[in-house]
Amino acid sequence: MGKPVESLKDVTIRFAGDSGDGMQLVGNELANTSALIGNDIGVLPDYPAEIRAPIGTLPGVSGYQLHISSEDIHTPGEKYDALIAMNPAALKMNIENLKPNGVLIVNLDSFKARNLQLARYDENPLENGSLDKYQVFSVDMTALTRNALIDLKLSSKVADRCKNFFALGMVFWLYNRNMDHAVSFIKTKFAKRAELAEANLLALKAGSSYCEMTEQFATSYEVKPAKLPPGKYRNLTGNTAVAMGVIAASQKSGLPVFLGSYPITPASEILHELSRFKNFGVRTFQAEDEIAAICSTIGAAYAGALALTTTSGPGLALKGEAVGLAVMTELPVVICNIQRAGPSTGLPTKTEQSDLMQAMYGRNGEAPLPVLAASRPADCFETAYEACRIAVKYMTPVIFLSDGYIGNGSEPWPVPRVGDLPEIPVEFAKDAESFAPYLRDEETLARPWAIPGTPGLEHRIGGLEKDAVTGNVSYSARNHEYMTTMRARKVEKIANELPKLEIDGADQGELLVVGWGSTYGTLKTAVERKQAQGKSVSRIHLRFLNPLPNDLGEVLGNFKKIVVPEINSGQLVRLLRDKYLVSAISYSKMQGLPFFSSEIETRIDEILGE
Amino acid sequence: MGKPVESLKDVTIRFAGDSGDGMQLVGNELANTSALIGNDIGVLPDYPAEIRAPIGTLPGVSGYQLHISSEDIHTPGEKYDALIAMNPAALKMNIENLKPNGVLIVNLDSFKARNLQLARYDENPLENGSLDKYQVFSVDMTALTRNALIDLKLSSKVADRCKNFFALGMVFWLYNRNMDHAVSFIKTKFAKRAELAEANLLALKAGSSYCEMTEQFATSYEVKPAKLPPGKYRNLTGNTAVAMGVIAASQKSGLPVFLGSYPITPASEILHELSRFKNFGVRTFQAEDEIAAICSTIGAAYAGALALTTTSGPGLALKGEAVGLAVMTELPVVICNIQRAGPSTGLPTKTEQSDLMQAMYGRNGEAPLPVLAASRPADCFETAYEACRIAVKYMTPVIFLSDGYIGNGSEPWPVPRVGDLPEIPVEFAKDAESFAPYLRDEETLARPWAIPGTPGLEHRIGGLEKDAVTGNVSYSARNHEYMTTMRARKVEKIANELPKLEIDGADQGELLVVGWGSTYGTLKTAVERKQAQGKSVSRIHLRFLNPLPNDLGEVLGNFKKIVVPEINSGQLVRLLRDKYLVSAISYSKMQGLPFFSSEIETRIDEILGE
Amino acid sequence: MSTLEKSASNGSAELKLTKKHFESDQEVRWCPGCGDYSILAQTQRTLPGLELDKEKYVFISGIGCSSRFPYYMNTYGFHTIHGRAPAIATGVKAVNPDLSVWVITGDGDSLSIGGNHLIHMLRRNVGLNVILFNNRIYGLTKGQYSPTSEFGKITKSSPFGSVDHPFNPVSLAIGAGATFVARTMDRDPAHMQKVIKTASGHEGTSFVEVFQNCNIFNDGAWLKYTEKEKRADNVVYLEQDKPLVFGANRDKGIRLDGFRPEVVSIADGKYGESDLLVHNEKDEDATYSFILSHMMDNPELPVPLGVFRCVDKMPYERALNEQVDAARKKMGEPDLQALLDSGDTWEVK
Amino acid sequence: MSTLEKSASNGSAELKLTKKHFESDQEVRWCPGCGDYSILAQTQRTLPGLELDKEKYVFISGIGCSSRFPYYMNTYGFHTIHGRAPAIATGVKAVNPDLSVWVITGDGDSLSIGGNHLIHMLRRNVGLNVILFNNRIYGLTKGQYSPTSEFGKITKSSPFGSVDHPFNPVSLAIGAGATFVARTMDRDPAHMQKVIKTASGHEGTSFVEVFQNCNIFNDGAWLKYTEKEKRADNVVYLEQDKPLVFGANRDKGIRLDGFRPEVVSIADGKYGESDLLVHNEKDEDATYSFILSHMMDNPELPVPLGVFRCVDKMPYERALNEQVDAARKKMGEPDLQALLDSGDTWEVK
Ligand SMILES: Cc1ncc(C[n+]2csc(CCOP(=O)(O)OP(=O)(O)O)c2C)c(N)n1
Ligand SMILES: Cc1ncc(C[n+]2csc(CCOP(=O)(O)OP(=O)(O)O)c2C)c(N)n1
Ligand code: SF4
Ligand code: SF4
Ligand SMILES: [Mg+2]
Ligand SMILES: [Mg+2]
Repeated sequence: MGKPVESLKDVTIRFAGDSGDGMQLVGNELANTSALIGNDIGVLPDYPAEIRAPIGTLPGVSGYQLHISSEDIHTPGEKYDALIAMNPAALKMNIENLKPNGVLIVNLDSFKARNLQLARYDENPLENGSLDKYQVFSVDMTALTRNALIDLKLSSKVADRCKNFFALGMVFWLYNRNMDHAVSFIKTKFAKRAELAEANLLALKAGSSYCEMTEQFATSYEVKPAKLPPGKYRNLTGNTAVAMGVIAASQKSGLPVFLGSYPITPASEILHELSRFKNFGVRTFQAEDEIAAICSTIGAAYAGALALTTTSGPGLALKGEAVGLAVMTELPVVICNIQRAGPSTGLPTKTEQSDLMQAMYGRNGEAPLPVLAASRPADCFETAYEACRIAVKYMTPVIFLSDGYIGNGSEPWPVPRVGDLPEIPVEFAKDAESFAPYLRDEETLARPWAIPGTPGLEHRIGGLEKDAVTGNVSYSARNHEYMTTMRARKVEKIANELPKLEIDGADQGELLVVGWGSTYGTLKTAVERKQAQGKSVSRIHLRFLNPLPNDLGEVLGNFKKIVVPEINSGQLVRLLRDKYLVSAISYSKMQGLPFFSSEIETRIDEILGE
Repeated sequence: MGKPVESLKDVTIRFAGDSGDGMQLVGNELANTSALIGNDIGVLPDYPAEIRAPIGTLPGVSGYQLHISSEDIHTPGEKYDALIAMNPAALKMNIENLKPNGVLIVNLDSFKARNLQLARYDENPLENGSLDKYQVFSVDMTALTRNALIDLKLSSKVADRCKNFFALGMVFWLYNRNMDHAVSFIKTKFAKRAELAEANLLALKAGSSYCEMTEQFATSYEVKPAKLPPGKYRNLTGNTAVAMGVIAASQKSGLPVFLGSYPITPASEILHELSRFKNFGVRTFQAEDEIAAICSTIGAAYAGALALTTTSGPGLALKGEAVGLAVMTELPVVICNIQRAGPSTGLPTKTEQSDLMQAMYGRNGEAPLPVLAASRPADCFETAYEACRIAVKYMTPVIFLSDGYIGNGSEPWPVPRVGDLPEIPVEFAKDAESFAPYLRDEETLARPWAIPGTPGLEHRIGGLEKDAVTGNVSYSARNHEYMTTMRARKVEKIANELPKLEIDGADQGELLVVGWGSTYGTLKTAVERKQAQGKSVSRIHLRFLNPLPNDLGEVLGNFKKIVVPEINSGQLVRLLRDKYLVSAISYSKMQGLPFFSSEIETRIDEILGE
Repeated sequence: MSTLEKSASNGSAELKLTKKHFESDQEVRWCPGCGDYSILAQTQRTLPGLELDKEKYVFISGIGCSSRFPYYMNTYGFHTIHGRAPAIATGVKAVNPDLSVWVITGDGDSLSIGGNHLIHMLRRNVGLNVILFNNRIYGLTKGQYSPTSEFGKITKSSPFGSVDHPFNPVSLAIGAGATFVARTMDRDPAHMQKVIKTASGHEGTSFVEVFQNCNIFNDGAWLKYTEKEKRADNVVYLEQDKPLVFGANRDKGIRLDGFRPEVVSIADGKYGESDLLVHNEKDEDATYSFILSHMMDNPELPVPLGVFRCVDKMPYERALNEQVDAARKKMGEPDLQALLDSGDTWEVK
Repeated sequence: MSTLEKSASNGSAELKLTKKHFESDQEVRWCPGCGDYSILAQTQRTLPGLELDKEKYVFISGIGCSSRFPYYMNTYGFHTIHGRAPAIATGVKAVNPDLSVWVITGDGDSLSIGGNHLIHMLRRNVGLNVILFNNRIYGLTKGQYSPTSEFGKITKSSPFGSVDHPFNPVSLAIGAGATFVARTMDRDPAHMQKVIKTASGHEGTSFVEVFQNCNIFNDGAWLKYTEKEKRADNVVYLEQDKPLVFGANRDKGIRLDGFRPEVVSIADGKYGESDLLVHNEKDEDATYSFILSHMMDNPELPVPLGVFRCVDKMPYERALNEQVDAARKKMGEPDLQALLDSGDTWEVK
């Protein structure tokens, strides 16, 4: 390694190739390696539509973007420092966001007439000077990989599949990453197919050696470990974090998990994850549709399980009627909605925050329930855990919101100690003497949880309005008004136990940025940059969208202006304007993409300048 | 008729009896007779739960309330001038609202131990002085009816079923109604069963003669015809009016009606009504569920029909996902939601306005659509017609809201002349040269309606985001933002053609009462009373809830205070506060019942006095 | 493994249960004369004879007149939403297989809006007992045609006659993979009790269709079978290993011509009992029960009552819970901290 | 009355249609090797041979890989929402019975979320042509088990094996009252074209199951039937009035033992063709087709391909529109003013 090593604060790398090129796999592996050596990371897997397109076409391009940093970061980066493009289509789709003078590594073999045509290039971009502002490295990856594997006597089809690891090897060299983790990863992943394990290992090493040997790269770079708070870390996606959070809540509460779910992008991974933990007593039921999914969940909650259902927007729409039943019967059901871009089928693999209003109001009648949103992949753990805790404490359905961006995205997660998790005490009703199905706990207004099988507590519940004590059907006008009020009050009561809002910045000033959900990282980055420039801007981020925190009104009142950036047409902003009569401004983006912090910064400047 | 006749401005009469006693039938007949002689009327049919309860019990009581007036009225009245109670349970459930000194007619035979017990009376109220403040007329109706029919040799079971007409006969006498209409009604109704026709006629006449002959009533009353605007009138319920409105829209537009529906209280009557008009080309499809109902409707709209679906709250919840598809494919579908008390199954036969938020937001993603609400039974015609017109003009799904109160309620309807109805011009796309599936009309932003079968216009649509011109699937970020904006803007554009708001009262002042939907009559009555007292209070009533009228902000701004009375926990008020940042006050009632104007008046006084 | 095994808990076991114990304090609110009363009574009469404590019973219904049923049973009860009872019951049974879970439903509830959940419950063979109150009408919403109403039926929503062909509920269930299918009727209490009892003992889904009269909106729909005088000639009672004999004088029987059932007289000597179809509810092959189910569609044949089919197949909740047990055995007791700490972790100092 | 009658309109009639005319300008986006390509190609090849103008075709799909199909057909197309295509198609056909309406669906789309609409379409016998792409997996959502996946199947959502028993789609359809049921496969283009053509000519609902390979998530699911070498021994082609003969040497046949099909050799002289089951898709009695449908569940029997059942029954849209016509005839042309003015009206002066 005789070449100079330059130290960088952070770097953003984008792998792009055909859907079949294994970009997600190697991107993810680089993320894990980087996390393991102590970098902070932010990732953005960027699949094409759910359907696989023909090889080499523009819609078939799959991308994986990774932000590696020596500091605490909150986003997967915007413009890339390096782009690895495995074919012309990948180049075309991604070159726009490569920084000037950025590193561009292309797989030269793929720049042939047919592929250029599929990518709708009239001429070869490697030859017409259009890439002059980048550091272009055209590498014959296919040939080099085949060459490296020659002894293994694999078919060229199989050998060619290894070129993603060749590319990864190059990147490892370029950014001075240690290959140990990747080596053991390959060994585990291909444990049952030794020849593939060996092939990929050879390819990986070949990529690295290629850089070492050739004069291609003048410099290599390194990104020092970030100064994260001490502790044990693990890299995980938001969807996995939800699964972990639910299992943790199950273990702490002593309730077995029941998941009723119907697959849907981008929520299916929670079902996949949870279905693996049968030894934790997790029962997963792949239902015939979303309605059966939530209904089985309601049944499971009724029978005493920690019951949840997972879905995305269109599925939540289907569940509306049944959510109302859970509200009426006051059963603890957690409804996880991993949002995607709508309306209708919309853009299923793209992210959006456009189901907040649906979560608040998407069912008949007055049917209020708590709504929580996770802010980052790792926060999915805590928020899902909290959703479970609130559901069983208050005997209420709860909607947990996340989205494709944080559901698929990953980041280092400080692994919690079990002992530090909040308790989730659960007591089923037992005493026939004192039991009445709707007699509420004075503090929480929760009704008792009396599960079938308990002697002496036989009772009937249902979706018709119930008497305030016995739970029998009641057509009384006064009772209906009372019960409607109690259902609302129970939800409002939760606000009493919410912690004081954390204000990032001064607690009064010119501008307050109010966020919720997956915009957390971007908003934090943008606001901190502006604060560093001495701007009077602060930021809060809401986990609870219903009820809103008790101190929110006061906090809002301390700022001259309020802006609410959302990946929708402005939904939280409506709730705030309605409730607090503050002239909060909506800043909305509806492109199926997260915000860039630059966009937020510009908007902050505009508002402050107005 | 030697007894004195006293003239009344208006009178409120309540028939109450067991579900099997035929109270709805005779109540309705009195309504029709009164309407025919030119009274203005307001009615409130008040069924028990959908299920029939055992005879004689409190939950089995069925009521029909009728307000007859010589003036223009807007409500079915509050306290009754006369109550006809066919059994103790009916008495118990209704006596509370009989005015002091009101006329109370009871069917004496039914006040036996068993019935008293079923009604939970410890002692006979006819005997313990508890009814002293009323004019009580205990009539042996059962015996008198049997007696009147003795020649017919009917079983006593059959004879007893006629006692409702005996009671009606009494009321006819008491209020000096002409019996001609009732006679012909009975003849038609029992055309196929001559002995029943005769029996009921005899009972009717016996009831009347009984009053004429006995000394029971010292006085009889009359209510002179109201001074309604000249024209042809007809008495009809809100649900029938919807059916008529849709057929009218069909005839004016030249589009055949397709209704896809699944029965549900209180919306089923629209399905029943429409299914009768096959000769108008109306096709009704009783679907397997609400999802199939709206989906078939979407298919019918796609194929070029005037397509609608009818339901109530829980059904609307089920339709959410499909409504999103209609938004995305921009097809004209009318969704009629006849609201009932929720959440969940709630109180299916009771009224509520609690689905406004669901109509606005009850589906995934950003999926805006026009929302209209009818204000009175007769207005259901015009509003349903308008919903159809808007749907086809703007190529958009439209939600039409009504509720159980006006859906079941009836009032005199000035029958419109077909020539006076607004035109509904429809042009299907034909020209293959200029056709693009999402090329919008500049004025309305509507896309073309190109129905299958048209040569040369073959194209594909669907729930994925579409390209702004071709309608092909598009994953472009910018296109998604553009299309999301266009879908919203199209709905907003409708506001440009809304008439100026009609302000009842001064156009500025202390207090503005803002209403929507079925509260119309009550709010009008209450506000006019307060105006008569010189209070500075005005009133507007919204038909369009989305988009809100362009001049609404200005109108709101001209009042110091704003109150929004709603039969829900405050839904429209949220939309107003959010949009206009006005501190509008919610006045909500959630008892499954309409407001009483006295309640509104009191609230107005309170607010003005604050 | 049977869900009906005696519970060892300190339940109501000592008590000798009677019909009274299964009557709740709620007033029964069906129309006088409604067939639902009989189904309720037979259920209340049958359960005390089964070996389970009262608190182990859960009655789950959808929406409809019939679905009010749980309110009247002094057991656990859940009156849910329209059509969804099978899905909700599946959740209950999956979590607690020891419960005896009953699904109460109507022809609209289970065959119209709830059709999908019904067929999926059947294919999964979830251990639920389904009682379908078939009155061939929507009772609660006051008389529209249902998926079992006859083609051409005139109702409130079909003034010119329905243009829908009806389902044959038993054929549908068999096509969906049902392991237990039976039929009984409101007007034959003893038979109904027997069927309910048999159904409760089946380990997978037991599906029982009950001919139920709605005397308000569809009076007499089943008169041909329920009237004492006509019953003998129009109904054939199924008994295991017995030939299909019927008729007031038990002089008629069902014989198969290929796979087409036909009525033959066993009085005139041409055919004897040995020529007749012998009932075998245990036949693994679903064809036999499918043939029986279609007898309903041929007005010349009597309608079979009793158990059409009763075969063993892994029930859903057993397979599910066996996986949990096996995983526990293989992977050991759950350790949450170990789970959280698993995967690639690193330490920041 | 047939929906396939030549339209008299000024359509594309003069043009001689070819496969090319049915190809849209959209890039086909299935995985290379996916069985969907063949189904698309056979459809595009078959339609030009039918007697209908191009604009009369409507392809309506739900959601799934398969449901992308309409984008590739240069006809009217509607890619709707998951499971709902039959309901949407019913609306189209009810309004315009002259259209040839096709429902394109997957095993998840039609048998999981869309199961209810499927069975109701079948019982109503709506004049739609259904092509069910059965790959026994959820393709689009990347590989979960579907309602046709085998018990015990290991997938992303069933790492310990699925505990669901699968549907037999053909049995389900027959149980629901299907009037036309057929099966073909992606790897037999000629057969598929024949089946598609036959299906399009049926007046009620035609239901066609296609064995389709998902080479990404469930590769080889149908290998036993699709591989040229194995096909002859594992598949029996159904032909009207022909005995069920199969085998590479056409030396085996299907005989009925009671109503249980069994394989017999017709080579060794013990049985001849006359002992075999003779195919009769016209059999009104559904039992015969039900027996065929269950051959799939017995690994010792070959799987039937071809038309199982094809019988006449009033289709929904015809009955519906006949009512409209009859009402028009009886009540005369609609007069809106008269309608509004009807009932009890009175005049205020
Ligand atoms: C989502 C929803 N749709 C519709 C209804 C209205 N509804 C209630 S019961 C019923 C049908 C009842 O028929 P059935 O299941 O046969 O029961 P029955 O009353 O005849 O016993 C309908 C359509 C409802 N309650 N909920
Ligand atoms: C309401 C809703 N739920 C779930 C999904 C996710 N989803 C899309 S396709 C699909 C299943 C596809 O399986 P199948 O119908 O067999 O089609 P294939 O992809 O195998 O052709 C699912 C679950 C969705 N799009 N919409
Ligand atoms: S309406 Fe019919 S089914 Fe319902 S309770 Fe009355 S008789 Fe029974
Ligand atoms: S995932 Fe399977 S079904 Fe879908 S396109 Fe690919 S091969 Fe075909
Ligand atoms: Mg019924
Ligand atoms: Mg599939």
